[in-house]
Amino acid sequence: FTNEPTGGTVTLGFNVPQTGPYADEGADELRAFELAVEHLNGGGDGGMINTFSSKTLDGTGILGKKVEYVTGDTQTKSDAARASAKSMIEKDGAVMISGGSSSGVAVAVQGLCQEAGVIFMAGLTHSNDTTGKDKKANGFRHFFNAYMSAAALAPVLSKMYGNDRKAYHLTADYTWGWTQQESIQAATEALGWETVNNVLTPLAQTDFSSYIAPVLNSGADVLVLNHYGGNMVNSLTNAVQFGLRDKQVNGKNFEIVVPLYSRLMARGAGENVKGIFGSTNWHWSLQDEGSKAFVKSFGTKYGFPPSQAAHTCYVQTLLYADAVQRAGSFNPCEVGAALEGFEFDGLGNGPTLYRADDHQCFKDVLVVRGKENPESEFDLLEVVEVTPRAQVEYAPDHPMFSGGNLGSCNPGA
Amino acid sequence: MNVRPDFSKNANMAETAPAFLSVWDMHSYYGESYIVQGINFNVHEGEIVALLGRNGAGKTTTLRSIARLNSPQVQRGEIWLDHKPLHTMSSYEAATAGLGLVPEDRRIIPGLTVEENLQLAQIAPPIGWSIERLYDLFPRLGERRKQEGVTLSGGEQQMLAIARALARDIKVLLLDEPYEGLAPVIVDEIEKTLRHIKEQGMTTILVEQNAVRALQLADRAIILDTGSIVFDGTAAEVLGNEELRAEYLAI
Amino acid sequence: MFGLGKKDTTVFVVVIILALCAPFILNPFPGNSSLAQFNAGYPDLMQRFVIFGIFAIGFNLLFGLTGYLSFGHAAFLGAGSYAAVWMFKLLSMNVIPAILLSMIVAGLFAVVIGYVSLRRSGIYFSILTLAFAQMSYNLAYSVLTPITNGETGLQITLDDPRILGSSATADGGIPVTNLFGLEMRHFTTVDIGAWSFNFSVGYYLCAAIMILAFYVAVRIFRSPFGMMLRAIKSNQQRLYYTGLNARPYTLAVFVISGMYAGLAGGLLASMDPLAGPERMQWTASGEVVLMTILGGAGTLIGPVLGAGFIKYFENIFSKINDGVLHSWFAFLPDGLENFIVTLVHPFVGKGWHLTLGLMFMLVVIFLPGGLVEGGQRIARALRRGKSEDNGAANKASHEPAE
Amino acid sequence: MNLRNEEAQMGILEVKDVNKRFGGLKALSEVNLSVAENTVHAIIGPNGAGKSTLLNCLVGKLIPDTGSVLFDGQSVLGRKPFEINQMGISRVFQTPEIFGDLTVMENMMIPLFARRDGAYRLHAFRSVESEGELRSRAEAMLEDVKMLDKRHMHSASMSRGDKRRLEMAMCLVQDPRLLLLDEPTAGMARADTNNTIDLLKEIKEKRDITMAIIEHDMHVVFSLADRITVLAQGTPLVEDSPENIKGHPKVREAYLGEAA
Amino acid sequence: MDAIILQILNGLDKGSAYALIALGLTLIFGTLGVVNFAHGALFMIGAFCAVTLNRILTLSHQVVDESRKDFLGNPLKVDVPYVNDWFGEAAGATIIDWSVPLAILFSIPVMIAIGVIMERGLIKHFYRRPHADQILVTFGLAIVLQEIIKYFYGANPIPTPAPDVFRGSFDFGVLLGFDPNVIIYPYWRLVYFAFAALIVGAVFAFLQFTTFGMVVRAGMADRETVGLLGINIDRRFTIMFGLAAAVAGLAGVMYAPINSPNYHMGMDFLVLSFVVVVVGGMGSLPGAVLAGFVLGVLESFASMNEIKTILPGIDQIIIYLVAIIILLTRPRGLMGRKGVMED
Ligand SMILES: Nc1ncnc2c1ncn2[C@@H]1O[C@H](COP(=O)(O)OP(=O)(O)OP(=O)(O)O)[C@@H](O)[C@H]1O
Ligand SMILES: Nc1ncnc2c1ncn2[C@@H]1O[C@H](COP(=O)(O)OP(=O)(O)OP(=O)(O)O)[C@@H](O)[C@H]1O
Ligand SMILES: [Mg+2]
Ligand SMILES: [Mg+2]
Repeated sequence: FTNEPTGGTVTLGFNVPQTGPYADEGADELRAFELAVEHLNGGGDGGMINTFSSKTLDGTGILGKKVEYVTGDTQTKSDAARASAKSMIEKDGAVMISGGSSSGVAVAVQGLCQEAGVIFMAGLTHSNDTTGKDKKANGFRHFFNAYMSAAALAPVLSKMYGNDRKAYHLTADYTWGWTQQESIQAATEALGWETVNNVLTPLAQTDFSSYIAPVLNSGADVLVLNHYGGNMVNSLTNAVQFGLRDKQVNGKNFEIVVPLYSRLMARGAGENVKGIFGSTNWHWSLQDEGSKAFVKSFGTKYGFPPSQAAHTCYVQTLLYADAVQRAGSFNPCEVGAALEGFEFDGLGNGPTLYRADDHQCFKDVLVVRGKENPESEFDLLEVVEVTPRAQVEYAPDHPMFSGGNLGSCNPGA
Repeated sequence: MNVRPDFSKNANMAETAPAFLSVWDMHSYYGESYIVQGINFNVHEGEIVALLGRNGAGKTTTLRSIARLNSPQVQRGEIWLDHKPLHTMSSYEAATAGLGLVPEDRRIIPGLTVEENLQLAQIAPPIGWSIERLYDLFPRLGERRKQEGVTLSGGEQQMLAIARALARDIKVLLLDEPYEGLAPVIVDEIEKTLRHIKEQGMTTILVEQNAVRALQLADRAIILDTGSIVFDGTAAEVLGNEELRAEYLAI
Repeated sequence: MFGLGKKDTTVFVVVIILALCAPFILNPFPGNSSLAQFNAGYPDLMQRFVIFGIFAIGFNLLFGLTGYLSFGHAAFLGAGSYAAVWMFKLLSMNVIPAILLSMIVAGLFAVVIGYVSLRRSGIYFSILTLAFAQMSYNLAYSVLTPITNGETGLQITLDDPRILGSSATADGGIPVTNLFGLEMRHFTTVDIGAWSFNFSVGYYLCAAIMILAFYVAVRIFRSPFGMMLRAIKSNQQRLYYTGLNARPYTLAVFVISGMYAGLAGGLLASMDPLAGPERMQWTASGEVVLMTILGGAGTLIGPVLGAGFIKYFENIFSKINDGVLHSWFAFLPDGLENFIVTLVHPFVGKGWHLTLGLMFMLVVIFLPGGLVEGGQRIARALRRGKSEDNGAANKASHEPAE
Repeated sequence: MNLRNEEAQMGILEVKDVNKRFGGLKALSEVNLSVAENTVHAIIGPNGAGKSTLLNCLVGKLIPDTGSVLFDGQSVLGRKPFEINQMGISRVFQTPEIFGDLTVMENMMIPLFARRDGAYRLHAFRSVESEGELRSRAEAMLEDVKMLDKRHMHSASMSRGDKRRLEMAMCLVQDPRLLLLDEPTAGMARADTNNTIDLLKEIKEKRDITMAIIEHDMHVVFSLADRITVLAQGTPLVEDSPENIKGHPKVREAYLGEAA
Repeated sequence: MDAIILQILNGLDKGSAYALIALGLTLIFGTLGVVNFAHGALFMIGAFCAVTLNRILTLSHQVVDESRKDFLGNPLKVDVPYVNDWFGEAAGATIIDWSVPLAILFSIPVMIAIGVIMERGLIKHFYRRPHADQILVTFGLAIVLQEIIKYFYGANPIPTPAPDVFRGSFDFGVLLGFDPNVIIYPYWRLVYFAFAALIVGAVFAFLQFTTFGMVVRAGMADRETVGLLGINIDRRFTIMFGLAAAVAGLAGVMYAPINSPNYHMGMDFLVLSFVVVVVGGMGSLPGAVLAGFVLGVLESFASMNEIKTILPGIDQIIIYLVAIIILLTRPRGLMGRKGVMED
C-alpha cells in the first residue's frame, strides 16, 4: 500500500490553514497535533491517552515506530489544500492526512486521499456532505455536522423561545451554508416555528447591513445566522449594531441564533455574542475526565485552553493511532476497518461511535450560549445543555445525507 | 565659493563681460550612449547665442543637460549660472535659479487648459510676465484660454510653450527650435519679442534649423557636430565663412 | 533549427533540457539530509511548475507583447479545468479529449470576454477583465453549483456515467486519468545512493506539452503577428493610420492566451481531477500577473521562471515548521538554536507569505527586468570579469586632474 | 476661381463644403478643395487656420460636421482610419508618430505588411526574418532617406529630425496614391530638407502619386507645389499657382510677412 | 416603498464607505497614476490604529483574585487597566469606551508618517516604472504589511466597538410616517456617513480651491516639464501620498466598529476599491465618490429578496455587472479624464 513506513518512523501529515482568515484556527489545530504526537511518542503527561477507553497506546509511537509529522498550508482553498496534501503524500511519505478548517477543503482533500490511498482524518468540517453525499471510504469525521447542530439546538430553542416563533434565515451562499440552513429549518419547523424567509448572502460579503435592515420589517422575531468565520463575526456584529436584540416583535423579544459557534469567532464578535445560542462540538469547560486531561496538558503547554478545532484534531490523531495499533498494520484498508463501528469513550464527548455506514462519529453535542460575564478572553461561551447522542442520531440514508457512496477502501499502490 | 573654471584660453570669449552661463567640459549620456562629448562654452549676460548643427548633432541633448533633466545624465562637467553651480542642482532647482527651457516637442501638459498651463508656470517663484501681458503678446492664446492645451494647433502650442517660459522671471532662456511649425508672420513676431526681451537683459540660447534666421538674430553662434563643438564665434563670422556654412549648415 | 533563429534555438534547447531533466535538477539534496526539505522533485510540484509555466507563457503572449494587462485570466484557467473534469465525468478518463475540450471552452470564453473587454484599453481593460472573472468566480461558487459543485469543487465520483469508460474500477475505486491507458498518477522512483528521483508519467506529459507551448510562443514572438502586437503596444494610433486594424490582432492574441490558460487548466485537472472555483478568483489572476512580471514580462523564458519561483515558495517554504527549523539548527548550542529559530520562524511555515512579499519587493526593486535580468546581470558580470582590470585603468585616466 | 477646369476633370481628392466645429470654434467652414491626380498640392496658412484639422478629416481622425470627402470617387467619411489607408492614403503627422519601442527596420516592415496583407492577417508561424522581399524593399527605402545605417536602432532614441524622416519613409514605402504630409520638414536640418525635396520630386517622377503637403517653410512649398491653397480661419482664401500666390497681397499680409 | 427607502439609506451608507476608501485610492491611483495594491493595507492599518489605541488604553496590570479560578484551576488573574488607576474606574471606562473616536486623532500622524515613509522609501522610484512593476512592488508591500499585522494581532477579527452612546439604531420610519421599526438605521453608521461627507468635502476643498491638485495632475501627466517650471513635484507627490494614506487610514478607523478588523480586511476591499475608482473614471475625485454611491445603492437593491428571487445570485455579481455596463457605455467611466492610464 501507499507509503508503507519502512524505517523506525511513521510520518503523519497535518494540513491546516496557516494563511487566510482561518489561520488562527489552523494554528490551534497545529498545536493540538503537536501535542498529540508528543503524547503518542511518550512525551508530556499523556493527555487523553490516559482517559481513552482503548488502551493500545503506550507512548511508544505507533506500532513501535516513532511518530513524525509534516505540516502544510491549505490556505482554505481546495486547490492549495490538495497540492499541500499531495506533497505530503508524494514527497514526505505521509500515511495519514488530517486537519482542515472548512468543509470544501475537507471534501476535496478527502477525495484526494481516497484516490491516493491514504487515510484522511477530517479536522473541523461541519457540512452534512462530508459524510453525506461526498463520503469516502478512506475518510473519517469525528466532528459533528449541521444536522446534529440543528437536532441539538431545536429543543433548547423551543424551551427558551417557545414554539410560536417566526424565523428569518441569513445563509452563506455555499454548500456548508445550505446544509446548515436546511437542517435548522427542518428542525425548527418540526417544533412549530415558521420560516419567514431565507436569504442567501455572498460568501465574500463583509457588510451585511442591507441583508439585516429588512429583517425587522418582515414580521420575523428570530434571526438565524447560518454563517461561519468572518461572515458570522460580521453579520452578528451588524445585527447587534442595528439594535435588533433590543427590539420587540410580535410581543416577544427579538432573538438571534448562531447555529455553529467557534470560540475563536466568538472572540471576534466580542460583546455581541452575549446571550446568543448556538452549538459546538466540544468546549474546554466540560468536566469529564477526558476533557479535563486534555485541557490540562494543552493549557500547561500553551498557556490557554484549546478550541474545539484543536480538540477534534487531537482526538482524530489518537483515534488513528489506536486504529493502527488494533489493526496491527498501517494499511489504510485495515485501519479503516478498525475504525468502522468502533465504540470508544474518554475523549471528551461521552461514549462515541464511529459509524461504519458513513464514517461519522456519533456523540453528545453541546448547546452553548454567549456568556454574560466572561472572566477571561477564553471564557466566552457557557454550556447550557449537553444533548445526548441518541437525540442527534439519524439514519445513514437520511435525505440530507443521501446520494453519496463510500466506495471501497483504496490502499493505493 | 567654488573656484570658477578658467576660460581664458578660449579665444572666442568676449574679454569684456564676465561669463554669465558657463558650460565646462560637459559629457552627457543617454544610458550607455555617449552623446555630448566634453563641450565648453560661455554665454554672456544679455547675449543671444545660436546653437546650430545637423540633426542628431546633440543640440537638444546639450540644452537638456543644462536644464538638468533626468535624461541625459551628465556624467562629468560643470555648469555655472550667475555664480550658481547648476550641475549640483535638480531641474526644478535650476529652474528657480533662473533657467527656462522651451523644449523641442513643446510639452504642453495634457489635461490642462491654456490658462492652467500658464498658471502652472507661475506657481514657483520667480514670477515673470503676467498672464494678461502674455495674452497681449499672443492674442491667439487669449482667445483659446479655456481650450485644452494639447488640442491647440501646432503653432499655437509653440506659442504657448514660449509664453510659458516667459511667465517665469528667468535669466536664461533656452529655446529648442522655437520657430518650428510657425507661420512666417508669427516667426517675425517672435523674433521681435526675442529682441525685445534681449533689450531687457535676457540671455538666450537658441537652437534652430533655420540657420540664416537664427544668425540674423544672434550675437554669437556655436556649431555642434556629433557632440563636440566645431565652431564658436560671432554670427557674422559664420555668415562670412563659406566652408563652415556648407559643411555644417548646408546654406 | 525548427524555423527559429540561433539565439532562440539555444533558449529552446535549454528549455527542453531543463524540462526533461527536472527530476534530477529539482532534487539536488540527498533524501536523508536536512536540506532535503528544499527538494522540489516530486511529481505534483514538478507538474505545477510546468503547468503554471504554460499559463504564464500564454499570459505573457498577451501582456508582454501587447501590454494589455488582463486581470481576469484565471477565468480561463478555471473554465478549462471545469471542462476537463466534465469530460472525465461524462466521456472517459483519457486526458486527450479533456485537454482539447478545455482549450476549446477557454477559447470560446476568451472570444466573448475579449470581444467585449478589448473595446477599452489601459486600466479600463484590466478592470473589465477583472469584473468578468470575478463574476465567473462568484457564480461558480454559488449559483452555478449544479455545474461547478460550488465551494468544494467539481470532482469525479463513482456514479459518473463515463460513456467511453467505466464508472468505477473493478475493485470499486474511482478510475484514474490516463493517456490511452498510461496512468497519469503512475511514477517510478529510481534510487541512486541517497538520492531518489521520481519519474512521473503525468509530469512528462505536461513537460512535453509545455515544450510544445513554448515553441509555439517563440514562433509567435518572432512572427509578423508578434511584431504587430508589439506595434500595438508601442503606438496603436500609428498602426491604424498605417492601414492595420488592431482589434483582430488583439482579439486573436487574447484568445490564444486564453487557450493557453485553458490548456493549463485542463492539465491541472488531468493531473488531479478536481476543479475548484478559487482557480478563477482574482488572486489567481493576480498570481499569473506576478509570475510574469517577476520572471520578466516580454521575455521568452521569464514567465516560466516566475511561475517556478512562486510555486516553489508556496509549496516548499510553507512546509518549513518549527520542528524542521529545530532539526536544522540542532547542531548549535541550545540557547543559540532557539534564538535562530525564533529569528527565522516568522519567515517560513505560516509566515511564507511574508517571505514571498519581501521577495516580490526585492526582485522588482533591484531587478527591474525580473529574474531574467538577474540572469543577464550575472552573465554580464562573468563576461566582464576578465577585462575588468584594463577597464578600470582606462576609466581612471579620464578623471579630471583636479 | 477655376470653374471651367473643375468641371472638366474630377480631382483624385474632392473635398466639398466641409464644416467642422469644436464647441464654439469654427475650425473649418465651407472648405472646398480639389486635388488633381499626380500633382503636389500645398496647403498653407496661418497657425490655427485648420490645416491639420482638414487632414484629420481626410484620414478619419475627425468626422466633418457636414460636407463630403471623395477619394477617387469614393467617400472616405464614416470609414475607419485603417480602411482609408487601405484605399491608398498615407499620412505623415505634424509631431512624429512612429513605433517607438520597435527598431527602425521593424517600423518599416509594418507598413509593408499592411500593404501586402491588408488590414489584418495572422502570420503567426512565419518568421519576420524570412520575409526577404519585404526586407529588401524596406532597406531600399531607408537607403533613399539616408537612414540605412540606423536600421537596427531603437526608434524612440533617435533625434527628432530622424524620427520625421523615418515616418516619411514609412508612408512612402506603402506606395500610396495620395500622400498627406503635415509639415514634413519641420525641424529638419537644411541639408535634409533639401534631400527631402529631392526625394519627393524623384518619387513623383518615378510613380503615380498625389501629394497634399502642409508646410510653413516656403522654400519647400515653392520647390514642390503645383498648386497652393491658402487657408485662413477655416476657409480657403485663395487657390492658385505658386507664382501667383507669392505675389498675392492678401497672402503676404496674412501669412508670409517679410519672408517672401 | 419602505423597503426601497430602506435600501437607499443602506446603499448611501455602504456607498459612503466605498467612496471613502476609493477616495484615498483615487488620490494615489487616479491622480498620481500609481497602481497601489497596498492601499487596502493602509485601510487595514487604519483600522488597526483603532485596535492599537484600544490596546494602549487598556494596558493593564494584573491583580490576582483568589476567589475565582482560571481554566486550569489556578487563581484567576484579573486585568486592571492603568487608565482606571489614573482616572478612576468610571472615567477610565469612558475613555476606553471612546477609543475609536480618539483613534482618529491617533491615526492621522501615524498614517501620514506611514504614507510619507512609503512614498519616500519605495514608491518614489516607481513613478516612471511600468504599472506592472508598481503592482508587483505594492502587492509585495501589502503582503508584508499584512503579515506584520498578523504576526502581532493574529488572524482573528478583533472586536472594536463604537462608544456606547452610538449603540442601537435610529428610527427613520417614524420620522417619515411609517410604522416604528420599519426603517431603522444604526447610529454609528450615520456617524460614518457624516464623517465620510466631511472628509470628502475637505479633500475636495483642498484640491479644488488650491492649485495643489492642478500641480499634481500636471506632474503626473508630465513630470519633466513641471520640473522645468521650477516646481518641486516630488515634494507634492509625497504630500499627496501622505494625504491619501491618512484618508485611507481614517476610513479604516471609522470602519472598525462596523466590522471587526482583521488582517486581511484590506485585501477584501482592494478589488472593490479599484473597481469603484475605475468606474468613477481615472483621475476624477467626484467620479470616485459618485461611483462609490452608485455601486453602494445598487448593491443594496440587489440584495433585496424581491430581486434575488427573480435573478438568483444577482447580489454576488451586481458590482461587476454594473462596472462592465458602465465601462462599455462610457469609455472612461463616469467622469474619467482623458489619457489617464489608458495605455
Ligand atoms: N532618449 C535617447 N536615448 C538614446 N539616444 C538618444 C536619445 N535621444 C537622443 N538620442 C541620440 O542622441 C543624439 C543627439 O540627439 P539630439 O536630440 O540631441 O540631436 P539634435 O541635435 O537635437 O537633433 P535634431 O535637430 O534632430 O533635433 C542622436 O544621435 C540621438 O539618436
Ligand atoms: N480637439 C479640438 N478641440 C478644440 N479646438 C481644436 C481642436 N483641435 C483643433 N482645434 C482648434 O482648431 C483650430 C485649427 O487647428 P489646426 O490644428 O487645424 O490648425 P493648423 O492649421 O494645422 O495650424 P498649425 O499650422 O499651427 O499647425 C485651432 O485654433 C485649434 O486650436
Ligand atoms: Mg533636437
Ligand atoms: Mg497643424
